[in-house]
Amino acid sequence: MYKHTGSRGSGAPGWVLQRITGLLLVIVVIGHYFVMHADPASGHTYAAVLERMHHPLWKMFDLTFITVGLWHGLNGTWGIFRDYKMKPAVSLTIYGVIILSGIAFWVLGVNTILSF
Amino acid sequence: MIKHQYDVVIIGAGGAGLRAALEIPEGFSCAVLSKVFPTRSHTGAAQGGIGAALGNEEEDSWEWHMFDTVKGSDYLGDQEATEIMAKDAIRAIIELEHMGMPFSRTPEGKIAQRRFGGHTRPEKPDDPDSKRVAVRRSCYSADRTGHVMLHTLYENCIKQKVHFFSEFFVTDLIMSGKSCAGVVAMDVATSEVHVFHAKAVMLATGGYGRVFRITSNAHVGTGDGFSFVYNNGLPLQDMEFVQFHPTGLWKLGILISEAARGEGGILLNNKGERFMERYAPTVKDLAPRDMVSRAIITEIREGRGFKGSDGTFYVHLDVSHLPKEVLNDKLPEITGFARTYLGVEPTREPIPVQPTAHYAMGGIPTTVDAEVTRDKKNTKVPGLYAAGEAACVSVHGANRLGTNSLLDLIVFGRRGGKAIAKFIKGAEFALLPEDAADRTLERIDHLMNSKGKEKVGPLRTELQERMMEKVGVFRNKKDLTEMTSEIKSLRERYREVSIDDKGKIFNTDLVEAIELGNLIDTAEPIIYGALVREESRGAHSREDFPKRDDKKWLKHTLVYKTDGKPKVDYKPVSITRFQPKERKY
Amino acid sequence: MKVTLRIQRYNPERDSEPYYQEFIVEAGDEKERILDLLHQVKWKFDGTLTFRRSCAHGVCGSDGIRINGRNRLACSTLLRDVNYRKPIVIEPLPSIPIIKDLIVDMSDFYRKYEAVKPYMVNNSPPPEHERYQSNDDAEKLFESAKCILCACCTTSCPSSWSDDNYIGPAALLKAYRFVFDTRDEAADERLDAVDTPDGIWRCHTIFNCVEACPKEINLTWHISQLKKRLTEREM
Amino acid sequence: MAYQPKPPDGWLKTNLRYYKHPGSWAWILHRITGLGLTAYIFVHIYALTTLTQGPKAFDDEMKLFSTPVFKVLEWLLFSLVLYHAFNGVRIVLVDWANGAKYHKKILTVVYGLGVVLFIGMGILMFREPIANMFASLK
Ligand SMILES: Cc1cc2nc3c(=O)[nH]c(=O)nc-3n(C[C@H](O)[C@H](O)[C@H](O)COP(=O)(O)OP(=O)(O)OC[C@H]3O[C@@H](n4cnc5c(N)ncnc54)[C@H](O)[C@@H]3O)c2cc1C
Ligand code: HEM
Ligand code: SF4
Ligand code: F3S
Ligand code: FES
Repeated sequence: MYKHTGSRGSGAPGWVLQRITGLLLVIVVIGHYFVMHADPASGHTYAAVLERMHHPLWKMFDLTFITVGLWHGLNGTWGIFRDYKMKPAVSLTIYGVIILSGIAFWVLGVNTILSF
Repeated sequence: MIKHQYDVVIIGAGGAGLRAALEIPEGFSCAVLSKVFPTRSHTGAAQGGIGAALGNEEEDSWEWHMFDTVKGSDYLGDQEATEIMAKDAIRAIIELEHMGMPFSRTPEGKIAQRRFGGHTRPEKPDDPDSKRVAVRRSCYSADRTGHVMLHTLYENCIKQKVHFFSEFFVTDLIMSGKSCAGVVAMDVATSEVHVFHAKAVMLATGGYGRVFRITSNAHVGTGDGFSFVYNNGLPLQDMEFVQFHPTGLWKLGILISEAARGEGGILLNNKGERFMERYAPTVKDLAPRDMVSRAIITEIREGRGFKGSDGTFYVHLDVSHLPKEVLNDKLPEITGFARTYLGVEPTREPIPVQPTAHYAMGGIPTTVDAEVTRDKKNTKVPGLYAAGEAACVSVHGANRLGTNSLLDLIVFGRRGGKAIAKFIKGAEFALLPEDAADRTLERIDHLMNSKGKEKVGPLRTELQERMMEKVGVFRNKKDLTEMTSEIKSLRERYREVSIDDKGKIFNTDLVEAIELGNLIDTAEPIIYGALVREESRGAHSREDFPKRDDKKWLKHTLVYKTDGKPKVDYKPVSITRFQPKERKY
Repeated sequence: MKVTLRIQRYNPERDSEPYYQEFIVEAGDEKERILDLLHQVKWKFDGTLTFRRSCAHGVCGSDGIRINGRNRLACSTLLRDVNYRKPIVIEPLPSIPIIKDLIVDMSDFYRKYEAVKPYMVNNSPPPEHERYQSNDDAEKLFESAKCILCACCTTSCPSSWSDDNYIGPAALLKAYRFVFDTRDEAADERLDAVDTPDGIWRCHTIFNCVEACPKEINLTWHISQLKKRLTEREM
Repeated sequence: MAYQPKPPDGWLKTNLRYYKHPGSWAWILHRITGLGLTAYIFVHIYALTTLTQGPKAFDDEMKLFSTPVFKVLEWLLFSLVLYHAFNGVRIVLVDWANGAKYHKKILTVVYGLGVVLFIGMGILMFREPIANMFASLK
């Protein structure tokens, strides 16, 4: 048997969360898309973005998007990697990269949103 | 050559072998050998059900069950054994249920039961002599009863950590003087020969359907167990009684369970007549198998069958009038077979059927505790046991009733297991002869090096076709006599068999060649038994002796192998409760 | 009617790599079983062709093989189920070690089956009669109890291809068979056995198993019931 | 055992060679789109950091993203989102709502709805060029 990287507990919470975040994302992502493209300006000019960003609800929306999206995407990615047999060192590295890059980009994104 | 020592070696992981294995107590070693992975054993093919007078659906009693079995056996079944089986049936089924077997259920949550051929009760329960009508006695799980039973038993063996040797092909028994000291087997994966030294050996190797061309039996049903016993100078009992099941799929022999008729299906000839009304006016299509098979062949012979594309004949089994739910819920598997293999839609069209070689009533003679006996005085062979289809207790006599075989497996498999458990506590290992494996090694060596011109496939087909023609549903002296010389010549030609595969790994070519030898060994006592028995009883129907003859023939036959013509001896039938009467339905 | 079989051959005593060999066989009509054609090859042309089989009508589970790229039983696949005008490609089950020709090493498959404790556990003293169970409860088990352990499903699952430790749909189905039996008392142990990194969560509802199952068992549905039961327990 | 069984082909080869029905395609696409979207989210977050560098930096960048090529790419990206989202819902239905019994029907709906929304989004995104096109026809 090879050793696993990651949680040794039940896989259930992660699995459920992946689905819940997915469902949340349906609303958030598609909503995001329509907002950005219903009026071409809204997503593509500094002024429009600025105006939206001053609204706390939109801030919340974007924060949710980043958090949920990153978690879902990276948990999903890790889920993919775990489907393949890897040497412990390889899997540990990948796991580390996923977690660190997740945190890094989350900080980056949050920083952008909160800078308004 | 690799040697093993086990207190118990069980050959065969069908219902009988597995049930016996469950009785071997902790602290004793037990090996179960099977030439196929356990759940691939033929018990898994059984469809219709397993009989017991639970009385869950309507009033029933073990005595009625016993009576039906004795009558079904055409009074050749030993009544002592039959009584044990009918009584123990109820406990045995409940036990299966407790082991986890998933049964179909009644609305109250009890095990559901349905009608089956030959199972009856007196119309007025208080008057045992009143007219008999069909009774719901067959416990079932849709039409996969054998499948779930086999799996349940195997699962319980895993739970008990029974030690299996899967894909080990047993080739011979080891006799040490008058007792059995073990078996010789070949590991199919490597062709390595193993010697299993044991205090007790049980043969649960199943039937020999593949002796015949049209059969419901698996390809591995090659009668190996019969051949081991026969070749070691021990007798085989009542081998002439071969059950032809009336409703095999035309050409293929795949079984359409009696459950189809139990649920209301009917047989029709080419005039659209429900011909069973003429042969068995009271129970009609639910008459016992031997009668229905004869009726079908008679209809065909008298020109009322259907002619198929290849010139062979069949009759129709019609279930199209049954409600869709019945077909889908109670008979899903067999309606599937008709669809898959013949392209017939049973909800609309009748299914073409013909009799198919199905079950061995005869076999290795045993006591009611599955101990193998060697003569008409029932002298036991120490250390050797047999159960299941390979054995002849005999509860089925001249004709087995549907659902009684699965029952036989778990009742006598268990009794055998218990008897072994008792035996091994006191017994020592019999001396293992030096030359135990020699016969096997020679046989393998001969086949691997033979340059003869005979091939397994064609030779086997020839045997199967001749047996079907001459030792089938109807028999007569002329055919049987011809067959005795046929079998001799087949045996000679078998010596000239060569095989293509000379390798060691998974040499199924070699396995099939050895199996062909076993088939020939098994066919011989069938032919000789049929030739000497000059009467018609149950499944054995002689055109030249169409009547049952209780004066001369209410006895079992025992056939022994000799260098020349096999020797035949006779054994009395145990009759306790029911005196022979004419068998009418 | 002539039909060409293109069979993957491999004899460990002779070959270092599997290769393909073509045989032209004679089929009566399009209702012939692939198994009968394989027998024809073995009995007429080449006795070294090696495969498992027993019942010949889809109830024993011996002869799971890959026919034209998908897992099926040789005995339940008729000519009319495949395109027989082109050579019919016959190979052993994928992603499982090959012993010889069409025979694969099933030991790992059986080990996973045993891992879910495939037997009923009920330590309360049994009643004198059967344990009652409603017909509805019984029928919940029937589909899963149909399984003949042919391995067509597990070896068709992409998750098993990428991770041979994945417990696989057949074992999960077996877990369902007992977890949902009202008479059983060991559901928790079985749920533990499947709730591992190589366990049930590696199932991504790909449905290859359902497509492959010769007994038409909807494995994915059964697995989904198990997942639900597990999440209810865990959360 | 005296011999070694032949190890099976690797996952990629097996995957390429095995028969594929709609369900297995759905999974392959879900995987690819999932990975694609995750990669995109990274790029997206990084690209938007220009917001912190003032209006000019951002608007310059947006000029690039407003070119027709990028617009079309964005539209195509939407197909990934749609596919992954709807198929994700299908997976959830399979997991939680007996969807395993009619997953193929759901799949048809998924594809159907996806195509409709994709075209709808296209019209929305390109309504100006489309309107212009029709105007020039007059
Ligand atoms: C299609 C069909 C339907 C049936 N339906 C019913 C029914 O509804 N009700 C009913 O009561 N009966 C039914 N029967 C009859 C019943 O199923 C069989 O008689 C019974 O299952 C035989 O069981 P067994 O344990 O004796 O042998 P099997 O189940 O045949 O098992 C034989 C075992 O012996 C092993 N073996 C054989 N030879 C060797 C060897 N040389 N070396 C090693 N191992 C060996 C095999 O591997 C196998 O494990 C049916 C039979 C058939 C064919
Ligand atoms: C829009 C709504 C979305 C829904 C409903 C959704 C749903 C799901 C679900 C249910 C899974 C689990 C699949 C499985 O376990 O087999 C999943 C996997 C995944 N998702 Fe999403 N998702 C959505 C959006 C996104 C987005 C925006 C991203 C990118 C950031 C993403 C990336 C992933 C990845 C990488 C996987 C792993 C794929 C796999 O396991 O094969 N998803 N998604
Ligand atoms: S679930 Fe179906 S495919 Fe899988 S092992 Fe059982 S019968 Fe075979
Ligand atoms: S193919 Fe595999 S991923 Fe799940 S649905 Fe079947 S087990
Ligand atoms: S030979 Fe039994 S399933 Fe095909």
